[in-house]
Amino acid sequence: MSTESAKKFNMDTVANAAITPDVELPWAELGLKQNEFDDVVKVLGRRPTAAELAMYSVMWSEHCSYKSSKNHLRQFGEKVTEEMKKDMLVGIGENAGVTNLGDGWAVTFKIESHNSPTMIEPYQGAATGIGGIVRDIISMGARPVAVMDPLRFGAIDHPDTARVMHGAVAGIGGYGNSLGLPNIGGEMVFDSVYQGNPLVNALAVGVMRHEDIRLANASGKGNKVVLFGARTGGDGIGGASILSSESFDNSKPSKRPAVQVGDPFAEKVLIECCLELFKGSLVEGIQDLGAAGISCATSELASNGDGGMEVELTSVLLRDPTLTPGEILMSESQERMMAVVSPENIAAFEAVMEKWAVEYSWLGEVTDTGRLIIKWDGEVIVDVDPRTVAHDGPVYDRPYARPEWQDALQADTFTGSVQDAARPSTPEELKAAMLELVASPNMCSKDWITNQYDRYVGGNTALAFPDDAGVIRVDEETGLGFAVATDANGRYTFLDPYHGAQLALAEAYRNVATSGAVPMAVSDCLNFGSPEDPDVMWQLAEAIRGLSDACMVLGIPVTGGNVSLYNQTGTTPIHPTPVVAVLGKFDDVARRTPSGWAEDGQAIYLLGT
Amino acid sequence: MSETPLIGGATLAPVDSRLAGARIGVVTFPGTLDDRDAVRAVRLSGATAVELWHADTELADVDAVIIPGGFSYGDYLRAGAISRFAPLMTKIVDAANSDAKLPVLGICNGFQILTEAHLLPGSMIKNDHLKFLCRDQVLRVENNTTAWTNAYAAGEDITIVLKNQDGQYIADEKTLDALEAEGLVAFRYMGGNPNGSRRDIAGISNAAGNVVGLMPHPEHAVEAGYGPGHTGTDGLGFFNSVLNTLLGDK
Amino acid sequence: MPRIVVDVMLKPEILDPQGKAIVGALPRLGFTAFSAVRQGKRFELTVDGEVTEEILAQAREAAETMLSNPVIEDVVNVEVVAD
Amino acid sequence: MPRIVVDVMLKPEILDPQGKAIVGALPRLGFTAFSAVRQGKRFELTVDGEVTEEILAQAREAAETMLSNPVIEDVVNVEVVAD
Ligand SMILES: Nc1ncnc2c1ncn2[C@@H]1O[C@H](COP(=O)(O)OP(=O)(O)O)[C@@H](O)[C@H]1O
Repeated sequence: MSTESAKKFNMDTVANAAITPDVELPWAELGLKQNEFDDVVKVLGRRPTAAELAMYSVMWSEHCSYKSSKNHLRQFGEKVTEEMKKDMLVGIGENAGVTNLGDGWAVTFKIESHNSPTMIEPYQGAATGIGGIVRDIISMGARPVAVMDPLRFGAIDHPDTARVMHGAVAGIGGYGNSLGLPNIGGEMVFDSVYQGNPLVNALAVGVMRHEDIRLANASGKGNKVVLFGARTGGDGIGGASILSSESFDNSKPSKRPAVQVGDPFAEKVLIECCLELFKGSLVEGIQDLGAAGISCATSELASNGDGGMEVELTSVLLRDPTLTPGEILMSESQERMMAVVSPENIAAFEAVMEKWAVEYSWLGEVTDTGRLIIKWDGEVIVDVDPRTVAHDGPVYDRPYARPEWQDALQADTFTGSVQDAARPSTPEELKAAMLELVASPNMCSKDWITNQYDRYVGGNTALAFPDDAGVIRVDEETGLGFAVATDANGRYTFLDPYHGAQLALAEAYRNVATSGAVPMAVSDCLNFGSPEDPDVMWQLAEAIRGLSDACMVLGIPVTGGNVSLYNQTGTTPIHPTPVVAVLGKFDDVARRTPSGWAEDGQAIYLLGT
Repeated sequence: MSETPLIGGATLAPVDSRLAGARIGVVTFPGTLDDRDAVRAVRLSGATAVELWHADTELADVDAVIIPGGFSYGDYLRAGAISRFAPLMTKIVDAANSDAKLPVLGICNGFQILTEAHLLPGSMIKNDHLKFLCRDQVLRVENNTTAWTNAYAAGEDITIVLKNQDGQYIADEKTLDALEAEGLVAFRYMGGNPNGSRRDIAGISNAAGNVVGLMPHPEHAVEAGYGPGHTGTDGLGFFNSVLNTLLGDK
Repeated sequence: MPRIVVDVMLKPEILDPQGKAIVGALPRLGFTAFSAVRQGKRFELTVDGEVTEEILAQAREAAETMLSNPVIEDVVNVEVVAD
Repeated sequence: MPRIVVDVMLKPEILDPQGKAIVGALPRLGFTAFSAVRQGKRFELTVDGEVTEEILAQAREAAETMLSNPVIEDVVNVEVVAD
């Protein structure tokens, strides 16, 4: 189709790469290290083409490959017993974990970060964070039913905090409300350590029948690969214009936006459209497009499948016709999905697209070659083993050590409510301390935020703010449902990463339990500074060790999560902030317990130590 | 600790074949969000919910229509602006204006669509505080003679859910005066105006009383445990009202 | 490619909440010269090829029927910009 | 009273969901002449008295710093309209 635009580039084909081994490639600008680039050359047995370089550079980034955390994250998979796994239908590794709710129902949930996009453009950064996590949930075959948003901002009186916070909250509301997903909880912490690195974590929950679970894999030779949803634009590839080296003519690449603008309406339509596809069993495999866009979707679908895949990149519908192949492969344009459809379902698939007025294009098909082949106007520009892109990225054993200052930090005790004051002793002092506490930005009412979120849509919200956990009914007949709570305490974790992470888990676990649910599964978002700093790496290693140990003790598995590193300004990292989400189950949500006193005269007990 | 569940199950209204015979259409546009809630509300009232799609060209013999809330077409351009041109909307407008006076209820985005379609006067602009606002909202029933309000007492206060960003009702003074004079203000906000709406107007009706639009959401207040204050079911009156109308009880 | 610009503003008698917020915020940033602000919409419609009278008429009609709501808004401008 | 008009559009490379929805809806109403639509903002700033160079400079600065979000938007026009 777009052979016209195809001609505009003088392609760096695989054939060309084979005969021009010495062409300089901008691997460093794309974030690859020398050893990583050397690995790419070794894997391919030749230099990568510009398009291949684009794919490896995004897929081997920290964000997509978990290269610094992988060795530690293994513990989540290792420290589990058979008993812990009994309700786990899909574990770590897929887009989101799936837990058995009973009666043929399953629930999937996951938490992710959208921290740095929010710093740059708070509204859109936070909004697209919701959009991204919701697509993860859809791609499991589920109907998304709720979202949550643990947030961390800088000091409440810093001038930039208002910009970030107002924008982020409006963006989360703007996107989530438009999707018809009740927001059932979150957190809000102000602390100057997050001034330059606010944390916007987004959690989504979805439900499905067991038979509807979908996995991201491309199987069955001859099945067709389709891209649907929004058109592909230059979003999120700001740095990739250096890939202009892949076109050897003089036409300057157009400006590439550094931020993405979300289109919640497009995503809402995409949700309904996907659910209709699932209902008709019209897709064999499906994958959302998030960071790393088509690079990620094609390589993951292909490497999780049993064969290979061949696609024609000029078939991708573009918003910006000047995009180069590498840019198309890297684009992070929102609101897109990729699916594998068997030939007999093509007509039915297209009918669903037409009904919802969703654009789509057929890109290629599943093969049995074991290779991922991407062509540009018939010329091969990518020819790789998809596993090497999606799964066999670099893994680092980064050095870590307990910081020298940790002892001093722990020895620095805090004595009173007002800094440097003594412990309150008189009733008046106690009262003043109490008032100071409840009025503090981190303890006060969160209404300003929660009033901007729709908690009623769907008609199944049994608990939301100000309760300790959000509770959603899944089945109207039986009252089957779930509870979710998220918690984290950066200051505790800074003082003691091992126990701090455990405290976060324990708090979320308690919040779910006190709502009346039985805790079942954990998802976590590990927000840390640079893994190249041994102090930070120690915090990360300790937090993961603590969390995985505590999961063993509590008997609930981690089913998925996300790691967000490099949250630091200069050499100053944020406090280590592992946000932990716990999911629990209700046989009947009618039995859920709201927090707060319900009636006069009830007795008050304090339980525990 | 009492053993009583704190919230009830999805208790259906007593089965009454006359009620079940009433077919209430619920329209879905791309971007509609509260259609499933509206369907549930219809079901809980005992009537039969009929799902309608914006691109349909027939009204499927429904006896009444609900245009539910949401962000049809993302609220892009203006809330309701694009939906108003849907094929089904032409049918709905004709049927509402016909002698049969099809009862039509527009909730939130549905209200916005009805004003864009000129079935109801005035329009909605951004809330005066410019933010999305979700809260439990007390309304006074000002007119209990419409197809959708006759189950309430005149002057009754009800609590349902308010949630919107473009909820500020505006119209010129002449229109507002006429609405007041003819008793077409159906609901007024109590306990503080949440969005700057002129004269605290939360909902209005047409002169015939068959078309009603309001910003707050009765369909989110029909089942104990899932509505305002964990117990509120004040929204059920809307659906009972239209059944009264259809069955000729009022 | 030529574009047709359509400008739509809220009718003068309607209070504009966004404009009001802006006029309140401007002085805080030192912009003290403005006594009122109104926020409206600007649409750019791209035409492939020449803008004929017929196309301009289409734009005018679209402006009145869809791009604006005559109950609250005025179309203040419809013009061709070439570039 | 003189007014200064400020026009702000999303940068061309940024997705405009509203424009996209509008261009999809126009043909359904028979408006088939337009291949793309972008929706932006038009601000009218009222000045009490004469529009001096200094006031125009204020408007330009306000346009860049407050009326537009330079990360995603461009100020495409700042001009005085008298009426
Ligand atoms: N960013 C947010 N988004 C949604 N809900 C939030 C957010 N922040 C706080 N909440 C909700 O507000 C309520 C009070 O929060 P918080 O004071 O953190 O509770 P607690 O201290 O009891 O854990 C909870 O229901 C929580 O889920």
